[in-house]
Amino acid sequence: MAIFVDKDTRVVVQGITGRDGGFHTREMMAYGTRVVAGCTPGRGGQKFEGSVPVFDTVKQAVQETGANTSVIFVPPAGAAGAIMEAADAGCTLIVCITEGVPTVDMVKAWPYVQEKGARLIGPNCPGLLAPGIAKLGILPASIVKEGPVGLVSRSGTLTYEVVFQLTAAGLGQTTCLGIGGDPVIGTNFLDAIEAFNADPATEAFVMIGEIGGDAEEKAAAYIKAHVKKPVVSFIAGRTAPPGKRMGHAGAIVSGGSGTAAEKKKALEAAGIPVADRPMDIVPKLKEIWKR
Amino acid sequence: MAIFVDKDTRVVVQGITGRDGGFHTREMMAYGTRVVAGCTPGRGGQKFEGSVPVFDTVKQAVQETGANTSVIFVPPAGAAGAIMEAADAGCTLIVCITEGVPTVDMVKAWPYVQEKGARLIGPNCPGLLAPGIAKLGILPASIVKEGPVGLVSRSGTLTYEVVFQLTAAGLGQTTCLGIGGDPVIGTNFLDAIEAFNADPATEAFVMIGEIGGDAEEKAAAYIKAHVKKPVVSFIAGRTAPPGKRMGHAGAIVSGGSGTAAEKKKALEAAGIPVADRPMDIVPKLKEIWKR
Amino acid sequence: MNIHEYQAKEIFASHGLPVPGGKVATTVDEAVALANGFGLPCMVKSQVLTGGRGKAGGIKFCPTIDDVRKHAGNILGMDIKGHIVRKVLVTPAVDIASEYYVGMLIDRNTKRVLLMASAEGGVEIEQVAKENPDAILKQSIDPRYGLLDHEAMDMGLRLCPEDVKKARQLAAAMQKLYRAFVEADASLAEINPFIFTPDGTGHAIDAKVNLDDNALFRHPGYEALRDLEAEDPGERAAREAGLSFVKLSGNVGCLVNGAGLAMATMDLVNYYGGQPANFLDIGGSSNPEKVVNALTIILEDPEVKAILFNIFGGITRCDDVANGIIKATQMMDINVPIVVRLTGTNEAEGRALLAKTALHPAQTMDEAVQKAIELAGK
Amino acid sequence: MNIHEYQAKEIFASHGLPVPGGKVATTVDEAVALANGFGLPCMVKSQVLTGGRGKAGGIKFCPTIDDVRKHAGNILGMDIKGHIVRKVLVTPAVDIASEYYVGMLIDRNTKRVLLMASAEGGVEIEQVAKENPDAILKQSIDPRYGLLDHEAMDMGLRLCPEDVKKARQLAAAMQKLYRAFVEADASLAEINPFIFTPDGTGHAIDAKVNLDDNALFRHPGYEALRDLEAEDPGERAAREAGLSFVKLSGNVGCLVNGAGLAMATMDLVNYYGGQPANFLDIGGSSNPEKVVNALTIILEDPEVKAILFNIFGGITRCDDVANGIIKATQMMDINVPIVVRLTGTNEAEGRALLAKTALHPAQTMDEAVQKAIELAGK
Repeated sequence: MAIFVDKDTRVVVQGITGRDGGFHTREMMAYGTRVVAGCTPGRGGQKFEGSVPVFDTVKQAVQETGANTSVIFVPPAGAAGAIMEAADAGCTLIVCITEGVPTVDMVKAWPYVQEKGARLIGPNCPGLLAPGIAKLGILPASIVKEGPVGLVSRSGTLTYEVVFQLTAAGLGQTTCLGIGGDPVIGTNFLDAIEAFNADPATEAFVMIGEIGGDAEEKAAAYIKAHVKKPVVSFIAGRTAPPGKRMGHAGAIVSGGSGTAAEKKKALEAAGIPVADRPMDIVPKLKEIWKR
Repeated sequence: MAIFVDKDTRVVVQGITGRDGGFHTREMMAYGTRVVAGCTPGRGGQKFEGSVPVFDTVKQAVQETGANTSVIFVPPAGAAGAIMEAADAGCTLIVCITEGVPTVDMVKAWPYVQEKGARLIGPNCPGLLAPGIAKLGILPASIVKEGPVGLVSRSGTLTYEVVFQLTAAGLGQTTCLGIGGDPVIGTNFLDAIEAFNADPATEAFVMIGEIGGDAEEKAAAYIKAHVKKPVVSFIAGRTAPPGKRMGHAGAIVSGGSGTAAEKKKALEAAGIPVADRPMDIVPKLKEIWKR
Repeated sequence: MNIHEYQAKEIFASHGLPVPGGKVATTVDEAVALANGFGLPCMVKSQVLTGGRGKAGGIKFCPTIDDVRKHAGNILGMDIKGHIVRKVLVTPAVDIASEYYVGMLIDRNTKRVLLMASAEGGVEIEQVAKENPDAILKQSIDPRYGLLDHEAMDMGLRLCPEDVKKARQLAAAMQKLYRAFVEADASLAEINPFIFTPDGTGHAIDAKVNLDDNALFRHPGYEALRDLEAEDPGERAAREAGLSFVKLSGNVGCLVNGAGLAMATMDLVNYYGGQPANFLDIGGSSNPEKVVNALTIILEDPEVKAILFNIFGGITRCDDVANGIIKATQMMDINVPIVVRLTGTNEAEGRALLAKTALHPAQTMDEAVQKAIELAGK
Repeated sequence: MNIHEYQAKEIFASHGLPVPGGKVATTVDEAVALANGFGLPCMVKSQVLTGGRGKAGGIKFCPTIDDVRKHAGNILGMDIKGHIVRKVLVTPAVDIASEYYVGMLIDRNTKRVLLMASAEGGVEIEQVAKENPDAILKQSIDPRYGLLDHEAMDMGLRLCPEDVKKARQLAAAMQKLYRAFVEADASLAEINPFIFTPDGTGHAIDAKVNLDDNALFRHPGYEALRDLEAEDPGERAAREAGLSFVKLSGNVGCLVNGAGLAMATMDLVNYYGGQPANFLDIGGSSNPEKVVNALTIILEDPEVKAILFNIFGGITRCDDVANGIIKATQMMDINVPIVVRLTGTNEAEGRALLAKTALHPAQTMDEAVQKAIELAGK
């Protein structure tokens, strides 16, 4: 079991003929993900890797192949449009990997995605990897392992670092989910935590936050009120100077709020251990998790 | 019984301090309509006619007086905004009398009204008069009479003419409804006919159409399929030249469609008698109506 | 309000649509000077507010300056369906490899703007709609989101499946046309045809825009687009007086309060074998000045042999209306018979006032119409 | 991207917001000439990308030309929180009867633009938020409809219940600010204060706009708004090289792939008692040129005593990354120790390559960080 995906996940890749889209589609297929279609306007009728049909529009891809999930690798200028196209075509899960999407575009796309009833992950995220089930995005398959731990993170490689440590410690994962580092993202910590809490296969989970916004504080309040499963957290950016964007568009301490210290305080007040170092996450999890 | 209104209808008049708004509010009150509030920005705290409190916003009016219905007399530039304000404040029935509202404004306001769950009548309409219950708008109270006939019309004075003849023939009305002559209106023939069909007090009804659009054709198809009550129709504009707007923004034969002849044909094909002259409406109704 | 092709193209150009250069000439010499400026070949296109200009010989391709001189000379002053050509648009000619129709209008049923497009460009869309309705693609535009990238691109690809670059140009043109439609408060906007040259570049080579009269108040500049010369003098005077008036060809002048009742009155004149001279809605007021304006406009028409007032006094009282009509007729020198039908509030008082005048009173619409036809025939 | 007050005002003015005239001077003589042009009294306002200019003496009221000369002289070259004043805005002074705050930002929770306004204008909104949060009115803006008339008017009336004309001006300003925000792709837009003069006319007398870096590609003109002089040279070089870099004050230069891991690396340096010299995300590539650029930027800082690579090879293979680092270091003349931590795909191969070089390998983040701190301290 996993969150958001299952064995019926049928993927259309938007931007499959691009360099990154093509590379990661091969990786997804190599992991066994059912990539049933690609979409690039003007490339309709071609085959990707000799087997995956490419369509001009997502609507065609959905109609012809029964795709229900889109993974998006299109350039930033068209990314929000691609999200809306996927939602309009009936995809119920949309994972947007694209980095650098204008925020105003996401503000416009969000109510559309909601009206169409789709779940959006990202943009500017590594996507999701449910070991043994499906890989949607760019998370490296080599570091994951099937198991009972859920992981949700605003980051990319920091997530890999933590997954690597979990796997090394023998703690496999139900789903590793990168929700992205932009100010406006689809699925947020709260949504992911609700899903992990409801997923019977997930016995414990890890939340990797960072500076900016108050999503971690909101998650803490939710966990305190609703979650009985063991949770450990880590917050990146304790030493980030205020007013500076730390790579991710959303990672910024502004007007004195969104600091790592505030987040740590809120999490600890909710009874969630916060690791000081990435290497402390696994030990802390083992400490509170009576298996 | 009537459609769209009942004894719980509590009215806020937007634009109550204007000349037309004030005049017709007095007329509505004289008929016994429960006008509980007025709204004109900057006039909050005043009293209309010494008794009706005026508020700056519809939200305040609704909160303070329990108004659930708005009648709008504001100038065209602000009319669509006033409709949205009323819908946002929780009014479930909004009657917009204002003539000359830009169509693009109505196109924008419509989904908003729908999302808020309100019913809109108009704009550019005389409103509705349910004899013995309430008068919302500018239909003259002197010509109506309580009774079993429903009347719906795109016109103003032509409606009065027909109501006058019904009343003179002893046929009182459940509700007289003017839906307005603009291309984009809230409640249309179909909505009104559904309501008349469902209203136990309405035993028969009259539909007064005119050139432009295909609302009469759509209504005809609905009546044929769903309505057992006697219906008579009249269509104005048989002699209107094509391409010319006949007063109402929506009354225009364009590209050869929207003609009175087409509408008459569709109505008659659905078994609905179409009167050639306004004075033929009452006799035709009596002819098919076995009371 | 209908505007000319060259004016519609100015609106399109301001929204980034690819419109070929062009300027308007009112004389042959101006047209020749413009053609010399733009270079040859060029088009000379009559600017009249009606369709079918091409069929009528009002649009000509000019490979030489002599052609410009000849065709501009023929076209200026030409009568196209009753419209006299007073201006020609001189515009560079482009080679046409393919033609498309792209148009938008208000869809009453969805209460939205409807985009229509067809690969059968250059012919009237009504004709395509009749002969080959499946050739017209449609997209209803949600006003909350506008025409979305994928909606426009889907249309573009369906119109032009073999060439994604052309599909993109069509999609971009549709999105720009939508912005132009909304921002200009149009009720209709058409590019017919949108063409591609052999090198694959798209151009909007013809343009039609109708503007929403109700929205002119927020576009003060658009009043200058009105072609006063092309307007019927009566309709112009009525518009300036705030009256809703349409000129017809009969002899019974009609003054009615309310548009629906005014149409029904015309229809009834026709029903009884008469010919209405006009549609006129004088509105709800009993203001004598408005009645004077309305009568002046109607009496400008020498065909009018009788005048018919059909007034339903609802909120307005009939005695007030009667006084307004009496005052107005006293202020003027009128030598056609006037029939007045007044019904509604204070009907008896109104008729009593009329009884003291030379006006012919009537009680019902039918009586009034029959009387007016009879008087017009004398 | 942060822009100056005068640039923000240009954006505001183009959206119809009532901004007083004003121009920028870089010398005292220019300031005097501008003041003579605008007339007295006027304001001389430092243009630096930080708040608190008033408190620092960077904004002065000038009743006379002598004042302009004196204050412009003092302000030009002034250091405000580390920002050197190179430009002053000279703008007519207006009498202030009342002041309001109006601002918009992206609300991550609602995923919408949030309008905030307060009758406590002229002070920093963060201060109001702390001391008197109820004084801040908020309106979440539905992007499908924009800021609606009644929403803006409701805010205007709550800010200014005693004067509907002022409420209307505030409402109009909010609606224009929203259009400016969306069309300019802002991430923050503030008018602080929006003032009324004693005669009741509203003016946006201060302006702050942050632009969304992700959207600069569709505003080619905005690149010219960037104040290159105000930018840290390293951050500027990094931006031009497509790298995400923030200068800090420590001595351990950090090169990390991924923003989250880069922050975590900085934090770990700090945890072990060291001081990171920077934040730098070199991204997922193993391109030696990118590594050269990154190293060049870091080594410009004379404080840097050791360099720490922390690379998690996920999709990118560690041997590729190692080769990239080796090539880059060979192309340069580097005399500080370099610690390289490589983990992930092909980790062993990567470390084998490094073993043949003078680079200090490390297996875990903790080991690498501790080693880098130790080497920096030598």
